[in-house]
Amino acid sequence: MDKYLLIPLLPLIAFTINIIFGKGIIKERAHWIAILAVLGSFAIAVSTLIEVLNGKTINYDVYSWIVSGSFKVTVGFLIDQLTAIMLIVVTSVSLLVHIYSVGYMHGDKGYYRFFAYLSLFTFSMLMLVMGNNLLQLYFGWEAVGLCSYFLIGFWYEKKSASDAGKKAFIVNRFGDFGFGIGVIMIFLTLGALHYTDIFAKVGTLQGQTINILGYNIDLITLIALLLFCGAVGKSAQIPLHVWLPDAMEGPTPVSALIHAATMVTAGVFMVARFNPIFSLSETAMNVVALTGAITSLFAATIALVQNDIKRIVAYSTVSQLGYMFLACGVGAYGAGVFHLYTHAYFKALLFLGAGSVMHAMAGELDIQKMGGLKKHMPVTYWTFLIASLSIAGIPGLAGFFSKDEILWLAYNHGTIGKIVWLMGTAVAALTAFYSFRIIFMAFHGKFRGTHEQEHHLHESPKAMTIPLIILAIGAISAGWVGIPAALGGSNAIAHFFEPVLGHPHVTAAHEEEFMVMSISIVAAIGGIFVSWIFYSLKPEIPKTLAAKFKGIYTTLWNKYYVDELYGFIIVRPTKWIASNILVAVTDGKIIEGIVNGVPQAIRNFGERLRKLQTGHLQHYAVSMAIGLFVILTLVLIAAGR
Amino acid sequence: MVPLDWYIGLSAVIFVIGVVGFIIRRNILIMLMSVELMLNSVNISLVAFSHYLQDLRGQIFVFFIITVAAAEAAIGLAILVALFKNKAAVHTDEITEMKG
Amino acid sequence: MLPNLFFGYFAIVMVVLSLLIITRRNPVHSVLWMLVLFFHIAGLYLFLNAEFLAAVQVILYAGAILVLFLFVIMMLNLKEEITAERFIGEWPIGVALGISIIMLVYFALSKFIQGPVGQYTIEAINKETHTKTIGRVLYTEYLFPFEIASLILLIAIVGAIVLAKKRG
Amino acid sequence: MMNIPFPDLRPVTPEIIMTISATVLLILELIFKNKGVLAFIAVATAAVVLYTIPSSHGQTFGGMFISDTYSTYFKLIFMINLVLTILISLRYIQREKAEYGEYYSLLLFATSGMMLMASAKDLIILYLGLELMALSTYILAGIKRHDIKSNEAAIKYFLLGAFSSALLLYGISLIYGMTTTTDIYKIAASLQNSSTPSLPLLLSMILIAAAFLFKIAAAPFHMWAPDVYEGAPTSITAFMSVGPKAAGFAVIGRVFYIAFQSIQTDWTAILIGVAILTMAVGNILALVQTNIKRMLAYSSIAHAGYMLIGIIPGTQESMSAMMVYMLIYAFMNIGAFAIVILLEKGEELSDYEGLSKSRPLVAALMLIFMFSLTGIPPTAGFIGKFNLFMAAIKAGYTWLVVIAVMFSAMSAYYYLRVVMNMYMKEMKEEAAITPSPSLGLAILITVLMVFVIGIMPSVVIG
Repeated sequence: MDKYLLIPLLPLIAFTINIIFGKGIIKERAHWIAILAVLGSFAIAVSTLIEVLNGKTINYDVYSWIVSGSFKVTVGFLIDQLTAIMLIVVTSVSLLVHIYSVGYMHGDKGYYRFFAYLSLFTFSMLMLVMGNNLLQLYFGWEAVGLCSYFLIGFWYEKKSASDAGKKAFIVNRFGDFGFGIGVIMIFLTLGALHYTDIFAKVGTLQGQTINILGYNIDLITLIALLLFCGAVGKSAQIPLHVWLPDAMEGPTPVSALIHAATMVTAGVFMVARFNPIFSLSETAMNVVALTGAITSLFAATIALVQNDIKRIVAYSTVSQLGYMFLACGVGAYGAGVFHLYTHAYFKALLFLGAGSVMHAMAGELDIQKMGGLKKHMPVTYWTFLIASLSIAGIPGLAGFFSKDEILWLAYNHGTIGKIVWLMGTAVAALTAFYSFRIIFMAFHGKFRGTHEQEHHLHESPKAMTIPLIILAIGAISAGWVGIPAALGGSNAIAHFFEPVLGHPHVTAAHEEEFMVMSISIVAAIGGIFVSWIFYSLKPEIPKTLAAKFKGIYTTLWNKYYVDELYGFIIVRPTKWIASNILVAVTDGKIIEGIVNGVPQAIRNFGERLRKLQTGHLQHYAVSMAIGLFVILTLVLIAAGR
Repeated sequence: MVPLDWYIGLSAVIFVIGVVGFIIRRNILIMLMSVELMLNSVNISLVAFSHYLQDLRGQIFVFFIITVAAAEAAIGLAILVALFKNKAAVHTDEITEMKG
Repeated sequence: MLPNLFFGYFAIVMVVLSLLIITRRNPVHSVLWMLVLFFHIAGLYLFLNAEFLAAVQVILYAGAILVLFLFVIMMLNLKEEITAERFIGEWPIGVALGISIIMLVYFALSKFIQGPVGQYTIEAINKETHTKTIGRVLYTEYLFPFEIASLILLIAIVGAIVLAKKRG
Repeated sequence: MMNIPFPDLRPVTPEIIMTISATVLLILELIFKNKGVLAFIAVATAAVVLYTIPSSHGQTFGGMFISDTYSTYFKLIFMINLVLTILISLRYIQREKAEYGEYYSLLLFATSGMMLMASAKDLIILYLGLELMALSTYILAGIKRHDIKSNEAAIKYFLLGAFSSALLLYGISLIYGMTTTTDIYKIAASLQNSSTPSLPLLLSMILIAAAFLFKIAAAPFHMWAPDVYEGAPTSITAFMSVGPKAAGFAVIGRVFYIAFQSIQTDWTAILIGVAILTMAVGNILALVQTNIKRMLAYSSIAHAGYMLIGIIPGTQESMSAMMVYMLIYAFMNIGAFAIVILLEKGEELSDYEGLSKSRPLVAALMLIFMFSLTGIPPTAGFIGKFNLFMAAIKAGYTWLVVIAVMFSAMSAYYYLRVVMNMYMKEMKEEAAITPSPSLGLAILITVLMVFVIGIMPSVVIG
């Protein structure tokens, strides 16, 4: 069998086995199947990466499902440099999260179901990144969304969890709607669904416009923005970011895998994959860059004041995703994907560390009730610290290289680039600050929780700490493939990506690069320092500041009131229309009015029609005779004329 | 010689009488007889065609139709007997358990 | 002229008998009128040089099928049957439908053109006798349908046993 | 004495094996107390017949019988139908106390009838095959003879069936009078010369069409179907909803395309009207049902409507799309009935409430069949519909396809209501099931085929 096919197939097989036999035969052994499958995928992914490193790219159709003219629905794989890296990210993080879950989900009554869903998610994500055509991308896109919905609402008895699942699903609908239209438009204008065909033909669209409501809109810009809509939804960018923090209601391994390392980065992957389209439209690029920069800054400021450990990390994810889009928007797709890759490790590590803390604290999430955890759970502490240093951008760690690459390339990208560079640097300082706020509040100082909790504090089991350690190694070293020339490296990853993603040509001198680098290092260290003063040295300062700048504080605390805003401008009017206008129209039957109105009308008709079926034999015979009579009359009249 | 059209007309009239009988009678037995009437009208026309077309196929067909009619009557009456054992009903409007 | 008169008699009697069959209140009367009708049909077959079929008509229809009907009628409660409603409520619709259909059929069949003439002329059949000709054709050309017909009779027996026989 | 050569029996070998086995079963029924043996023999017969079908191509009996790729394909469907029906019947007829040995014999006879219909080149064979099938099915529908519903189903099916075959005979007699032949191909040749369609020809075509449309349960000749499907034993309902329908389509294809080629525009117009009406009636009335067998009956009416869309354009592609649809329909429909049989109490829609809680696997299987019947990818039902509609669009019947798609969307409402009942409603009581190895095998085969065809359509297309 084809080895590339095995990569997604193994998790699918694991899913099938677990979902069918999980409840009866397998039960608590469900993780073995899932872990072995994803381990196999990982091994093949590594060997594939080696092949790609040796200059091989794979692009073929595995299977043609439906072929009808130019409408070809196929399953095919395109494995180039971009996909190879994504495969490593997805399979390695997934593998570690699987192992971690053995400890974390131990004793849960849906144990087998959880592993089945994880496998299904891994399969969908692999299909998404490996696809060589748009429909497969779309399939993977929807499938990961569905898995995310299942996993967020995994503890469906908990109302907040099932609500969060629904919210994620509905918010993503908005983005996917645009994405779907984008896919259809590509097929209609280019008549192709395979990437290679699309990219070969996309040049012909240049300069074409489409008339919408009297405005002439550049076709490529429109397509690019429609695709970006999908990315905004999936990668939780403004204004569709609201679902991601709520998604933390799901089990923590899910947050680490889906809502930090893999699924949410699908938007970045998609923009990078479609770089030949995006690069043709400057408007679209600017929109991407600004959306990314604004989201990044916006989410970072919210993260400053939150107290829920998972929420802080979630906003940090939104912020870092903004970074990646920022990179794509300035044409530095390679840097964006590089950041995606390093981010996967340190962010997964942060989530899993948070999960480990939660495990010890019996589900407590509020960092104000923690403190001094360092001595109780050293492994968690040290790995969490490494991740924080990495995300803060301390030189030598993974986060530093990727973040620096983005900032440097942004700096060199004209006016827009300078603006987003400034914002990015500010975000770097804020990131360092809020990351270390967790470190100082949760791990240092005195324990502030209940006695019972203190008594219960312990380091997590091996199944959980070993993935932490492995991820910590990743958080340190993942960036070493991208040491820039200015620091004596070769920036191997940028050259690796160049055939697929291109590389912006930068002529500026190394001195200038050192300057940019120093500024971000200063920002990072400054952030950490301020955090140390605020939360370790003089803990009263934050309270005074919060009291002094009450307006800003509450705004940030309430996440800029975005949820409330949506509640005000979307949910409330909808409800108002529903309860006032529709009730008036439909006599208090809102749901019947909208959803069941037409079916109800048909049903009523059916009920009447049903009366004709009297059960009386003669009536059936009469109906046959009438049918015969009518047909005879019509045909004979038509022929007799 | 009698024109072929006369036979066709006779057969058509008896056929339609059979149809009407089938449609309007409540008694299942009479409905069955009406079906026999329809089959016989077909037989008449087939034999007439056979005669006028100087071809035996029609008569052979009639032979088979009579065979099938016998089988049909046997099975139909058997079903009726089975029904009658459960519910003493021979009228179609009494067997409307299933409808809608 | 004489054949036409002969046909006219048969035609009128057969139509009247048919009408009687479908309108009689007592099923026994219907069966008896049907018996008369079958004899007339047999007569018509003779008239059309189909002696064998005429015999089969009498033996099978009159002798077997109608007797079967009579057996079943014996199960009915005839007293109640005679007082019960004969027709369904909507019978005028049925009759109107019948009249319309016969008009349409008449309209269509008025343009009837018969097909090409075959090889079995009356003389040819008479030379070999009708029964023998039929038998020969049936066992050679129509052997296959003949076998199928035998299967149909077999399942009729099976069906009657399955449905009507008393079993534990 | 004339010397008559013995007819070539090779083309009819499958039918001969089938009928001999059916007859032998009647005798064995007296010997074996365990009726499972009979079922096994019946399945083995089907396997042997399936093996002999491909090598049986040719004509025989003076060209009355033809075995070609067309008939082969339909015979394949009949065999699938037969085997699956036997598998789902075994335990069920025990449970329903209708375990007569004749049951299997009659199934084989009915299937022989269908095979004869698919292979008939002569209208006499067609008629006799149809009667062989119909008479066996009447008995099977009424085989639960102590059950009033079964009696009622049988009597309704029988009377209306006899009525429709009388219509068929009248049509055939007129055709015979016009052409002096009953051979389908010779009829075509004889009618080729006339430039304008004659009224008697149209009349006979309509009468024949009415009888065939009755067999496939197309409106307005469909009204027997819901009552008969509801009343008949469920295994027989599954059998009837596929076999006679496929046989009906087989003869429609052959008789209309060949014998009535000269009046194609006329019968196409009729079939378009009938198809639309059939889809409308089937889908609208299925919406309001509370009995699942009845709902599936209306759904089968609706599916007949879709399949008529394959007949209408008359292209090679659309015909084969119709045949593929029939095959797919056989799997998904019998699969759904198998689940109905599996449940001890499964005839009412309310019996499915909360099934996912008490019997998650059964619920999941039912969900797959409902998805497939709706036509949701990646199930076979989607492939069937896609293929059928594409063929019709290519032949220029886009507007008809639009109507069909609308009705098909409507069908989601009632199929998914079963799913809703299973997954969204609270469980009332633990659902009892009567599993058996054979029933499990039938469900396994159907669900596998639903997925295999859905994922690899090339196994059936092309």
